Amino acid sequence: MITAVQKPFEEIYRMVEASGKLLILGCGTCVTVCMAGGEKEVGILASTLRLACRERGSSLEIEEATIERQCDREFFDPVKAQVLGADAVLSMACGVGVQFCSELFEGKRVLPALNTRFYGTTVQQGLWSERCAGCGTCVLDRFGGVCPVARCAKSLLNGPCGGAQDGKCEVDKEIDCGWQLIYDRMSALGLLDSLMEIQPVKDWSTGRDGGPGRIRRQDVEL
Amino acid sequence: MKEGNGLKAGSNLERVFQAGHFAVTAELGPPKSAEVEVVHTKAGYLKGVVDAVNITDNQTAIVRMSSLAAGLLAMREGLEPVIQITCRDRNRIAIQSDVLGAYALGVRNILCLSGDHQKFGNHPSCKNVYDLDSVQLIGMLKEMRDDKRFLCGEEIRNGKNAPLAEPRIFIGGAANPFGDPFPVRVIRLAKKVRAGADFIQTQCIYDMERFEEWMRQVRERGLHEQVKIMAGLTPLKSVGMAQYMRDNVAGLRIPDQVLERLSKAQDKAAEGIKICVEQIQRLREIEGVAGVHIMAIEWEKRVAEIVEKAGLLPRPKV
Amino acid sequence: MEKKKIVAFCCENSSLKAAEALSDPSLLEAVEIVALPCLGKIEIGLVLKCLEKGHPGVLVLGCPLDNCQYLRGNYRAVKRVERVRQLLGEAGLDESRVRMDFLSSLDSHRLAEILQGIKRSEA
Amino acid sequence: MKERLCEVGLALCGCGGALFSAAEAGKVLAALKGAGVAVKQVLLSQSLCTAAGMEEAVSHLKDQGPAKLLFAGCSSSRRPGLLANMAARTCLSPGATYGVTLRPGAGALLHAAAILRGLKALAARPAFQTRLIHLEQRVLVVGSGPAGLQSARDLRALGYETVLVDQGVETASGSEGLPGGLILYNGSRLAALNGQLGSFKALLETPCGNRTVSCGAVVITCGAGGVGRFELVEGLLGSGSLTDGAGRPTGCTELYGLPIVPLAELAAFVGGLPRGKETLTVGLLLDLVLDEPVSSMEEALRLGRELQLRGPQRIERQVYLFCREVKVSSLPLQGLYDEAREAGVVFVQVEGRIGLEAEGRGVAVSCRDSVLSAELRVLCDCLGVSPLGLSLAADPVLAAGTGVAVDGLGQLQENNIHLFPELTNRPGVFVAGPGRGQYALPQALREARAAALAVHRLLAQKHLEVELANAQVDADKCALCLACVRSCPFKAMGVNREKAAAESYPEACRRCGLCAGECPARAIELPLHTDAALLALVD
Repeated sequence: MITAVQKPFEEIYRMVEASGKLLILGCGTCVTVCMAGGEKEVGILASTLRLACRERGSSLEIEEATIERQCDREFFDPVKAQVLGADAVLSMACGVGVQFCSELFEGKRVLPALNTRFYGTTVQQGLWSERCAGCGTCVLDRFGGVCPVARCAKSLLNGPCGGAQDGKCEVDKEIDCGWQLIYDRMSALGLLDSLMEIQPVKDWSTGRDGGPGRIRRQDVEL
Repeated sequence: MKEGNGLKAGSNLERVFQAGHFAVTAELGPPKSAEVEVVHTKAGYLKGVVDAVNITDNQTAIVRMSSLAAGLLAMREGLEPVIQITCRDRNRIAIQSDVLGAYALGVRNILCLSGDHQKFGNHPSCKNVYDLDSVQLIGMLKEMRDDKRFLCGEEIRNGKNAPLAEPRIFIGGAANPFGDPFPVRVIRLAKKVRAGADFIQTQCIYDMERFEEWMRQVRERGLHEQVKIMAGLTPLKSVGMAQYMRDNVAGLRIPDQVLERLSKAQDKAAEGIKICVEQIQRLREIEGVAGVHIMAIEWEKRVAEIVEKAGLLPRPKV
Repeated sequence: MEKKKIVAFCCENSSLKAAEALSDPSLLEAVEIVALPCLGKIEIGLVLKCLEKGHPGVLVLGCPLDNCQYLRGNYRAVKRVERVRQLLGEAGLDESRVRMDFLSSLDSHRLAEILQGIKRSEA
Repeated sequence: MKERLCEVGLALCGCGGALFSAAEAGKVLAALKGAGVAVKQVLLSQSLCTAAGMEEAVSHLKDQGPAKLLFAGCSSSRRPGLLANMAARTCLSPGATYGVTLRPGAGALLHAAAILRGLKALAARPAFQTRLIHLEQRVLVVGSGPAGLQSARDLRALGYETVLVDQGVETASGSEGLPGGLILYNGSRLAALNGQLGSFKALLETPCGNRTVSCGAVVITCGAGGVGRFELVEGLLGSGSLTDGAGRPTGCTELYGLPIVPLAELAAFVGGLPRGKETLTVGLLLDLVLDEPVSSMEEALRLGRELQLRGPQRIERQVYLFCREVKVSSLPLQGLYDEAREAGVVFVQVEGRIGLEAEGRGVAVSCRDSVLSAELRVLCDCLGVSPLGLSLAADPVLAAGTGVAVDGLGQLQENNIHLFPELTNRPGVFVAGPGRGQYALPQALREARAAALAVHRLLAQKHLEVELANAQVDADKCALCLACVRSCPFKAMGVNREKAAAESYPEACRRCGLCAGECPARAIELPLHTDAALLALVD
């Protein structure tokens, strides 16, 4: 899933304080699962904003709604009137949802309430961790199912940097060294020999570096 | 510009190795400013004392004078530079371009590094590059030198009919015998050797036993015959510095005995240098260690003393 | 408009029983009691809603830690109240408007003290 | 079932708190009447919190058959489970009962006010559909150590089909019958426990492949690494079965099934043994754990000497001291050791397993004497064991597979007073023995019995009528984030794959609402405390 965290309250407040009528729009998919932008968080943010406005004497009318997904057109139907009636939309979706909502409603100001972080997994409730960097050329087959691009701070393809110690990354002691994980896994799989192969330079053009991504599949195109 | 004596690049460092001498290099940290004098002064301390100086590339991700520029300044002072290139700040385009430029300006040694993560530097919010990793960087330099081609496969020449003008670089890589996972360390060294490294500089060594174990594994694979291994050393100035390095420098181990010895000594600096000299003497006994690289952090003026006490002066003229 | 009271969310198994057993039930008039089966049910949004609706404050009264009949309800409530207070701080409100206390069903006297405190501060 | 005679019955408790006299009850009723409430049925019990008072109340209520019951008593009579128990026994759904706590000495008016609040709440409570949960009369006991065997034997005696799983020695056959109708899966482990109380599906990994055993309840009696410390032979629990145990146990023999007592109780116990034998053999057993403290050794040496020397007239005694290592490192201890030896105490240094076996009214200790390198079997009339007991960490695989939470020390069962001694966070799963704490053998056996009784309390009902007042999931809103599944303390939440949404199991759901509090999609409602109702309260 796509993970996100809420922006600092002050940043959100300054973003929306002059909006007049604001619709806070939640998203019921990834950001609900990562507890950042589901119906509950919409309610919490709305209440907090109302309290802050009252405290600071600004007048902001706040409505709340949550749809299944903000990355698909059809789900917006039930909230169309609400969006059109608002001066601005504070989207609690990931960056995709914010932009898509903005695209759908021309001339409407759509603001992000979240900072979109990464593709990750719920390690345990309250702890999410990155697994994929969306590079567009998956190499997981070569590394025992542990991605060096996403899980090594330097995306090193040919082994760990000198900084890894006790299985932890030099950048953050809370993060496992991706290469330690690769090594452990490959050794458990009996594939250590293949770590000797020199990995050629990577084609980054399939990812962010190749420009905005686009997939076209004619077989499924209508 | 070909060297006709079987040398790959013909640098002084390469010749010292080829002549079978125990090589000595030192590190020279460029200034955090455009102050030329700093390089001159440091170069002055090192001239005639070492076979080459290693110029760091924005070490610990703190902005300093560029490695190439500082290397040229050192060259003017009569020292042979080893230019560091990290993968952190430049992509394959920038690096190849820099290598051509460096060679054109007379640089013959390049040390290829992944680079410290920017998190520890003075611009932690920057975007990093890591287009290549250090193994791939070594491979790229070798390809440029030996195949006379850019990474994309194009020949290194200025036009169809122009002559091939490849950068002939003596290629270095780094190794950390103390990082984890330990078994991967030798694997990674072997990869660097296969990718084309001519010499290897290690992380600074304090834990001699682990280093010897690592060297044993290196010899087991015959790697010491394929690459010149230079043991890295950093003389300790004080107990505080030792503790700081132990606690804050990633991938570095300082055994308690070393700390203890230092803290008991009256003159910490002298003791630090003494330890370093002893280490050199012990390292010379280890089969496969082809030289030492002294990283005297902001302490370049004592390098001569260390090299002398280790009996490595004068440096050979080759 | 009628002046709103502090809302007291009470766990049915502990603080509500303490409230039922108050020797001076008139003290209960100081607050609006909302019974919850367990404080694990309390939601951040609900607490904020109370303040939004004009209640001057919220009391969250659960059972002593490790004494929750539902094992973890009060631990979760502690975390949620922490977040509410953080949100209040961010919104510029006095964090102490939301308070949490742990009462067993026998702690009527402590509840009485809390309620008397509220009465005094209102007077 | 009897026709309901009146709508709401009021049960007033007149227990130790002395809330009510008949006169006071009259005043309360008058006050209620004054408030315009006529309660048709009043029961005034002397002590609802005692068994006798309970029986009286139940029979009375069964006769009168109110549709709803309001229970008013002091806080001690409002202990957990009492109300549910009364509801079950008077054929009322749990939702049709409500309890009010009365404060001693508060006076009739205040009592009436509290009762009024209760009546209001009871009236406001919606009626729920119920579901009949079948309770399978089969029990899975995990671990066949002393505690496991004790539980299993008791359950057999109570008429339950009992399946024992033990990781112990692998035998060729997957399961084997034990005397007494027990089924034992040896060399096997409980890998997963699916389903809910009443109809668990236990997945067993046995030497002959995986087996699924369906059972109504589970008793876990083992910890990690407990295998091999002890071996109790089937006959151990020979005396004193539960079937005739309606009355209180009269002594250690009956209570434990075997004359095994803590060292501290040994002297008194020996004194109370029936006379008439020529020789009385007393065993002292040390090292239930690896690290027996010196103090246990000291106590055993003193006790051994004392028992050996000061026997009653004309009865000869022989004291055996079994231990893994004779720890006499200090001088005073050496002295004690010498004295015990001189008095005639026989020391047996044990290695490996210690076998305990019932024989007659005594217990036979079989072990390997490491000094003689020979197997030994000593028949003891009674056995004193060191007060320190086994304490084992939970087997993490077992804990994960069954969903039973562990405490801060890594032992089964959370540190919560409402669970002690035998309950776990997972309804229908009970614990006993060293996996849940540190216990001396007699204690572990006693708890194993408590666990068996708890199973009996549950399964004897044969069916459970469960109100569908459990947490309700709005499948359209549910994002399947699993927050509820992960956070439910009772493992009462799962995934309904057909609906592609989370689901709460009514038989396990305790209606605490923790899941609703966690749900980021606000997809979970507690029918008794809906969001709308809560909001209305604060509006």
